[in-house]
Amino acid sequence: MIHPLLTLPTLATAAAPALNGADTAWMMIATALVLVMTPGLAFFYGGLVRSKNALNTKMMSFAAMGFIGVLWALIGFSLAFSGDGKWIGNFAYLGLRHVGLAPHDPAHTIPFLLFMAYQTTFAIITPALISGAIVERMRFRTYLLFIALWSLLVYAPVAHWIWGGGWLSAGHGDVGVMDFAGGAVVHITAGVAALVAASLLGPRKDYSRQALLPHNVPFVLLGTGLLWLGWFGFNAGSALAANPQAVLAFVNSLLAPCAALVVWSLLDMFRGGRITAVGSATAIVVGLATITPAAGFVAPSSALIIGAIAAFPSYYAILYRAKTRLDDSLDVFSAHGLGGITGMLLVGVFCRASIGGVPIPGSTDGALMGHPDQLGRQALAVLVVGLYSGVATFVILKLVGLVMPLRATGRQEDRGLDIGLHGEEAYTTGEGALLLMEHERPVTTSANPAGPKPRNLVEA
Amino acid sequence: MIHPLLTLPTLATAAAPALNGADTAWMMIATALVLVMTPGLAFFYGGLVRSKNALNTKMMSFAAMGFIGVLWALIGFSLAFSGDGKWIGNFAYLGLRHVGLAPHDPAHTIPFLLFMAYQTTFAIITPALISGAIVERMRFRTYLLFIALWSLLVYAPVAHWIWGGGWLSAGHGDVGVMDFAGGAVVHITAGVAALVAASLLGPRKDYSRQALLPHNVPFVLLGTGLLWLGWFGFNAGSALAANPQAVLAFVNSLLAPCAALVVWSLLDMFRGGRITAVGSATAIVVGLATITPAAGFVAPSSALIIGAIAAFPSYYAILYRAKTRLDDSLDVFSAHGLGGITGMLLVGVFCRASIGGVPIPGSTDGALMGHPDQLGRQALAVLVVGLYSGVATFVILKLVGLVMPLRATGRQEDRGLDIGLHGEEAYTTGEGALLLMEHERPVTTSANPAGPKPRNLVEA
Amino acid sequence: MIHPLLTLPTLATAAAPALNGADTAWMMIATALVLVMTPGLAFFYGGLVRSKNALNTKMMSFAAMGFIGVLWALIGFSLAFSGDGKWIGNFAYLGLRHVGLAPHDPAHTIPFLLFMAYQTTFAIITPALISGAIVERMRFRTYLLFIALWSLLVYAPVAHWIWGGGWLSAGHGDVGVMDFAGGAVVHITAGVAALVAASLLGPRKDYSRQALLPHNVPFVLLGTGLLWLGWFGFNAGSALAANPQAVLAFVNSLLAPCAALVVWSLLDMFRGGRITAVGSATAIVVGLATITPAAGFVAPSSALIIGAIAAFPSYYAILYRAKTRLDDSLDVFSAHGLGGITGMLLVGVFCRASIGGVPIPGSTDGALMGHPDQLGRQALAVLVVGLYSGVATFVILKLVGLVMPLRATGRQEDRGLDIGLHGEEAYTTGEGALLLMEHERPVTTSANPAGPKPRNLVEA
Amino acid sequence: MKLIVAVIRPEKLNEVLKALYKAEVRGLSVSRIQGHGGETDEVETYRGTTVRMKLQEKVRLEIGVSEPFVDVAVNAILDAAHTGEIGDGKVFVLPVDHVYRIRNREADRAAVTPIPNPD
Amino acid sequence: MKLIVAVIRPEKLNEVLKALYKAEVRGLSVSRIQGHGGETDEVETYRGTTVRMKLQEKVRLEIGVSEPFVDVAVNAILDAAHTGEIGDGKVFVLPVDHVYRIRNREADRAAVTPIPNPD
Amino acid sequence: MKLIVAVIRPEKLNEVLKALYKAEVRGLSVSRIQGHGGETDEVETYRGTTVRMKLQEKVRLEIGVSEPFVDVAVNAILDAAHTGEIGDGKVFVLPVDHVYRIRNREADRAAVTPIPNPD
Ligand SMILES: Nc1ncnc2c1ncn2[C@@H]1O[C@H](COP(=O)(O)OP(=O)(O)O)[C@@H](O)[C@H]1O
Ligand SMILES: Nc1ncnc2c1ncn2[C@@H]1O[C@H](COP(=O)(O)OP(=O)(O)O)[C@@H](O)[C@H]1O
Ligand SMILES: Nc1ncnc2c1ncn2[C@@H]1O[C@H](COP(=O)(O)OP(=O)(O)O)[C@@H](O)[C@H]1O
Repeated sequence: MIHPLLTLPTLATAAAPALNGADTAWMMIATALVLVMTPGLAFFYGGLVRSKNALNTKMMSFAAMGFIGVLWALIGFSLAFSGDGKWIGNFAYLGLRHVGLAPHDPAHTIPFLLFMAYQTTFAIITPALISGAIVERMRFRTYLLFIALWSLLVYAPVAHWIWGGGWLSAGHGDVGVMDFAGGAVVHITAGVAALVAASLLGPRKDYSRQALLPHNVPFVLLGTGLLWLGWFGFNAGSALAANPQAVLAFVNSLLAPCAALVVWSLLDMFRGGRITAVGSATAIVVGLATITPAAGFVAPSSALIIGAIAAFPSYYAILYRAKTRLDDSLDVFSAHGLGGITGMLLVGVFCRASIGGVPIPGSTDGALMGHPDQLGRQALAVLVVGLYSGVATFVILKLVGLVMPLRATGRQEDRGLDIGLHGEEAYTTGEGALLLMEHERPVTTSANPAGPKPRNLVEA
Repeated sequence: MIHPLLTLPTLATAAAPALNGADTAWMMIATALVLVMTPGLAFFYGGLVRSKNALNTKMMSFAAMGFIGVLWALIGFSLAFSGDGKWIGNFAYLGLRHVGLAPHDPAHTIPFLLFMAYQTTFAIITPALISGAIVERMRFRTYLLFIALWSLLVYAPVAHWIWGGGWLSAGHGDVGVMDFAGGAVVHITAGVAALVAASLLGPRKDYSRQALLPHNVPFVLLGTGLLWLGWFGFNAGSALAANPQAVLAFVNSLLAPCAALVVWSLLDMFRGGRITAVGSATAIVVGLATITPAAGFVAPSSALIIGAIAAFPSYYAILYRAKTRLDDSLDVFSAHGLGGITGMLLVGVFCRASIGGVPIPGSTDGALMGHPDQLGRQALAVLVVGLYSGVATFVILKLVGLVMPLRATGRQEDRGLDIGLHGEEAYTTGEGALLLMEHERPVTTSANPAGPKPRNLVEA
Repeated sequence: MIHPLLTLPTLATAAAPALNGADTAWMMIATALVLVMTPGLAFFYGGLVRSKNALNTKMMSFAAMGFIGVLWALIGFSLAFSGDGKWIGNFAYLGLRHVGLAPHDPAHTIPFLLFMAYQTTFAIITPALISGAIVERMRFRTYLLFIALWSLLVYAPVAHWIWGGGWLSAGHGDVGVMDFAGGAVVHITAGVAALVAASLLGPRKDYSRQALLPHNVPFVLLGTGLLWLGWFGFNAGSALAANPQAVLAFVNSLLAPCAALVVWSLLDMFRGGRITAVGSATAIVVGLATITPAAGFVAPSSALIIGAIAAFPSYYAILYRAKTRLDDSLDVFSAHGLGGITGMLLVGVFCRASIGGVPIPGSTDGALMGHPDQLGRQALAVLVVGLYSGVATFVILKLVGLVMPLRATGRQEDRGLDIGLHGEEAYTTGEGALLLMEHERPVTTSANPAGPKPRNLVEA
Repeated sequence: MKLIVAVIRPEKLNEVLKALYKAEVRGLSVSRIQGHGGETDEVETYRGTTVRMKLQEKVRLEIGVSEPFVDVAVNAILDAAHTGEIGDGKVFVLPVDHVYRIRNREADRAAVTPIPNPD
Repeated sequence: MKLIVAVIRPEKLNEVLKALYKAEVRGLSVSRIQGHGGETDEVETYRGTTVRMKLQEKVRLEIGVSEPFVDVAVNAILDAAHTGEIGDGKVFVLPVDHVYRIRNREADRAAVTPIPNPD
Repeated sequence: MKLIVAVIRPEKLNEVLKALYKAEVRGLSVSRIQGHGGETDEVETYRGTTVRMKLQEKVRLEIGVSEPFVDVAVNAILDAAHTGEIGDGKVFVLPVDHVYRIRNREADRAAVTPIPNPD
């Protein structure tokens, strides 16, 4: 996302910047596509867990649409995208004040409200990404409080640093990190937070003692399809217009995951002799996460290479992680964290000031073109953002843990969080389900009806 | 949907109105998105029923795409959108005559054919919405006849009244009801028809004696995701252009369901201590249905409030309905009917003639801005449309009931309508399925092959 | 797809053709939609097979996204769309060289890269279509090699002939076949290849001895929904701009499947008394495949007729095929092959040089307008393309069969290809799954651990 | 001790459960099965494939009881699962040598003679 | 009366059903189970997790028959379910005390001696 | 010969399988069932419908063994499936008249007396 002018005082946007219908059409559809990534993620993650936790896992994504959506519109967006602070925005846009139908920035050609909506979809999916690390054991209300705080204390500031005119952003004179669609803002923040959250919560009770297998691999593939579809909005929409850079980001978001999928399949084949479906789904997501920061800055042939490279760290990290006691259950760090890191660094290698004679806004020449300095800036961003997200996530979870338990009870974990925390089952035949009259309804689970304790006939 | 000029004699559209590429692009994609709502609905509804009726429920939506799609293109569209009659259109566009590639109306910038296609998707989903009230028991052919008649006798006229230049529409001098994307035309008509249809058909055999539980909640969530995606086309497409009003409708369609989801979750939490997945899915749909008539007329902050308000009537109506003998099985009235009503009324409260200085076409200031008169018009529309749909649905079903049975047989209901009416099972392993040669194939279900009646060995 | 000027020497594209934002926006979204057809196909096909082969079937589509995507970007695109050869392109665009952000052709208004990406999605889905003919028995690696060769040796040349300026294309002076979005290039090539592949591989072991039933019909319907959504991009995107012809193609892609669905339902009803869900899904796909070559050339009323006609050959071919020994398992030929043929021929009947006064680029008047000559050209293309695809597919498979087995082993077929070829199950509870330490992991399936052979207690 | 194995219609399960509950029979196990009996077959069609479905959805109950409860339980099932239509199902009573309760390893041989008349 | 419990390969079910039909055995119940026997385990991999699948898909038949039909039914199964490969399954014959038909409450004790030779 | 039918908690299956493996018991069949016993019911809510779930997920094992292995197998199950909480399940031991191996038609009557002490 390139907003070189976001750092100008917003009041100075006087010259009545013009709306463009094509850009508006594109950004509406891009926003809709990014929103659909969250249900996509729900299915990607939800298929990977056991059926007794399928709803809980999906609800971690769906609830983010509600709670983070509202919170972001009311506060988060203002913190990220207002003012010219180095560290954080101000409250200028609180409750959507001053967020209207005109473009807010002379460089924009779409209503400011649409920009806000687009950003909302990013703010929603980022904390939802974390949920993959703590599935099948986290208390749901605690999760809601956690992601709400995380969204305000981690996501909003980092978005401000890099995209909102903060200290890491290009215009500010300080650093000039290039992160086209969120390699650092989205994937590194979420990936590192996943690592910390998984450590703090501890592994699932059965982890490494039992095989915890995906209950519905087709759902994983469905999620992958929806994620890829949405990711076109995510990456190509980050140009904020239907312009050549959007096309560049679009094409790269097609090619990089193709390449990642091929390399991952070959790795699968060399290792186990068989190409796996779960692996293929993972490869596509890794390819997409890795190209995210680079999508608008590199040539399509570089995107193929980046996608191919992306497969390696994630592939081996996933293999390694499974042997440890770290129950980052759905490998959020290995897929998104490493994808984001790899991508952010490779931006510094492959980025180009112009491609085929067309200048690329917000970009510069990278290491391959003989300018290694951008690589340094990218590495700095990786470090700083990773560190900040890690520390802040740790503090938030420790604080939250003082107020309420982080984990569901052992019994809830055994029987599944769907029944335990949501009072529902993902798949049920209704057999043995006796209708309860309203007055019988207990607030939580109830014991068997009292009365003369029946002799269990087989006993004494 | 705003077509202030639709009431001009259509022959007067001489000045060769210009096509706009951006608007055309946007309306193509909006149309595709609305179409995908119908499969989305199939999954939303199909997940909520028992597995033995999963296909029948889905087929009620899919068949509407075929039968209503063709019927609308041939007749319905003409009835709704031709001529300047107060009550109904004429046959000017019968069989798509005069529906061409030029804009039909000086206010339009897209081909008339595209407008027709967009309207087709609305015409398809509206009767499909009703099906949720009569799942698991209605005869399929009767359903097809019913929705065909309903589409022509209820949907087309009401669409004409409000959108086609009829007596409730703004330009006609009579009333001037504001219904941006179908709070009355779509949701009230379908919601009230659902109520009537459920009453006339009577409850399912097992209703209130057994627990009838959703067989696949993930499908409900999938349907919700597809519905939300499509609803962006539904609401923001109703501006018929990629303009600021479309963006307004778009952003409101993002925010209102977020708010509805939050409030619904809190209601769930206060009531039962647990946030449910089915509840969350319902909340999103309710938020979307409620914002539908208001989407292009209210400020985003109002959309948040409307979404939040929307949760209450539907939440409590669903709780109440379940205690009655009214088997509106998937709570179509509580979700869509009440959503539409609430939304139509709140338009009169929150609507704004301009937002942030940008004038809003087709809108006016509402009660909150000191002009309560629009609220009256909205209330009138709610009453008239609700009443008309109710009475007409009653008459249609009574007439249809004279020609053919409304309900499947008891045995079909027991074994499931999938086998009984479609000769298929949603999920099967193929075990115990013996291949039948063509000559053995009976037209309907067949008895065991004749021959010496085998002694059942355990019997005498 | 109309590129009348593609045959000009590409160096002559000097006049700096202008990019158009609306067209760019539309083509990005069209490309994304076509990409999502491949996961859609995975679900359409994956639901029709038995659960033990669900992943393998889906992987045949997903793997195409990776392997064909990369191959096409590197080589295939160049072979199809470069140079002015009659039979095949050259290597001008190898590795995406010279494929940049400017339009490549004066007639285009979108970046050449976007054109390439759009074509990539076509190249991906076409070989994936074939997979339906050889599900539940083909070796996966062999399949990958097969589609890779097929893509280069069948798809790329035929695309060149018809769309890339080759001997069948309009501009070349030779033939001037009209194939708007791939009736011949996509559906006939794949359909005939399916026929040949099914014959060469032979039927599944259990074919015609056991009932091989769809394990998940909802997935078939989901796939259908995604396919229809994507097909709007496929057909309307083939105008390469958001122009009236795109709208025409769009509207026709809405109406034709509606009509096919109605007719198919009636045929179902007359034959067996019941409208089936699998039949309805098939009807929609058949309607879409048939309108594909005609979408941008015929009037909407003709599209309704074409859709209605389309149902007949496919319906009866499917019935007939099931009685033969030809195990084209998911009826790829009957649906896509016949759909493509019917559509290609009907183009010659219904095509129009102008519709409602609007001239249709690349089109001419057909037989119904008194010009039967185009019908001849269409018939020639059907013959030539069908024959070429058949012969080439035969040769490729014979050659591949020399290098590696075409079919999975009988045991893999019995236990299912998911376990056998991918080492995964689509749906698993994890029961009886014992974690294996890394050092225990065998490269392929392993025998029971050795050691003192346990006495099986029930035996002697 | 006996093991009662009953095959019933799925839609009758809840009534049977209630009847067993009234009869003070508590422990039992339930599974979804498919059965073939005297019922009419269904014909299904998937594209060109037409099949006769020989199996119908049924529910199988398994109830371990001590002798005095055998008749009580069997009668409860026969009453509650009855519709009179073909396909109602069967009840089998099997002999049992031993029963154990996993929770406390009670070897329930002595347990087969509880107080015969339920309170 | 006996209860025959047979565990067979899923792909053999239809042949077994046909064989039983020929042998005039009508009533039976079928369920999907997973079995462990002498067959080679499958190895599966999901990301970093590699497992050995100890259980294989099997089908379980439960057939209540009167004494004269025991051998007929058992032989029909042994023939139709046979492949000769490891994993073909087992047949158990269990004694039954009583059988009841739910539809008409026939207490089928007298029913255990039908005409021995099937017509 | 006996047929051991055990109902256990799903999460205990793998431990039970391992214990049986150690006890040299190889052949067995497993199925997913739902059970009702002394456990607390769960309450579930779907929109306006609130239900009490009388049934809980359990796993059913069926193991045919010869007499000398009955106690070995039963004890292995009782140990491995035990948590001490309500809901651990039950083990039934049923008499068996005959066992057949489908693969080679071995009529396993003679087979009921293997060497009593494992290898
Ligand atoms: N001999 C049997 N052995 C095992 N199960 C049986 C037997 N007979 C019937 N069943 C089960 O009972 C169900 C209903 O049996 P059926 O014979 O159709 O009923 P009815 O007793 O009314 O004639 C069957 O679907 C099957 O599951
Ligand atoms: N002792 C047993 N008790 C219960 N089921 C058994 C027993 N032995 C085998 N089975 C069932 O039979 C299936 C095949 O048994 P297996 O021993 O592999 O076949 P084979 O008889 O050819 O050696 C197993 O998967 C299991 O379901
Ligand atoms: N009498 C019985 N017959 C059949 N199955 C039983 C019986 N009693 C218990 N079960 C099974 O065992 C499971 C656990 O039983 P329960 O009585 O709750 O455990 P506990 O033995 O700890 O009291 C039940 O869910 C049910 O599946």
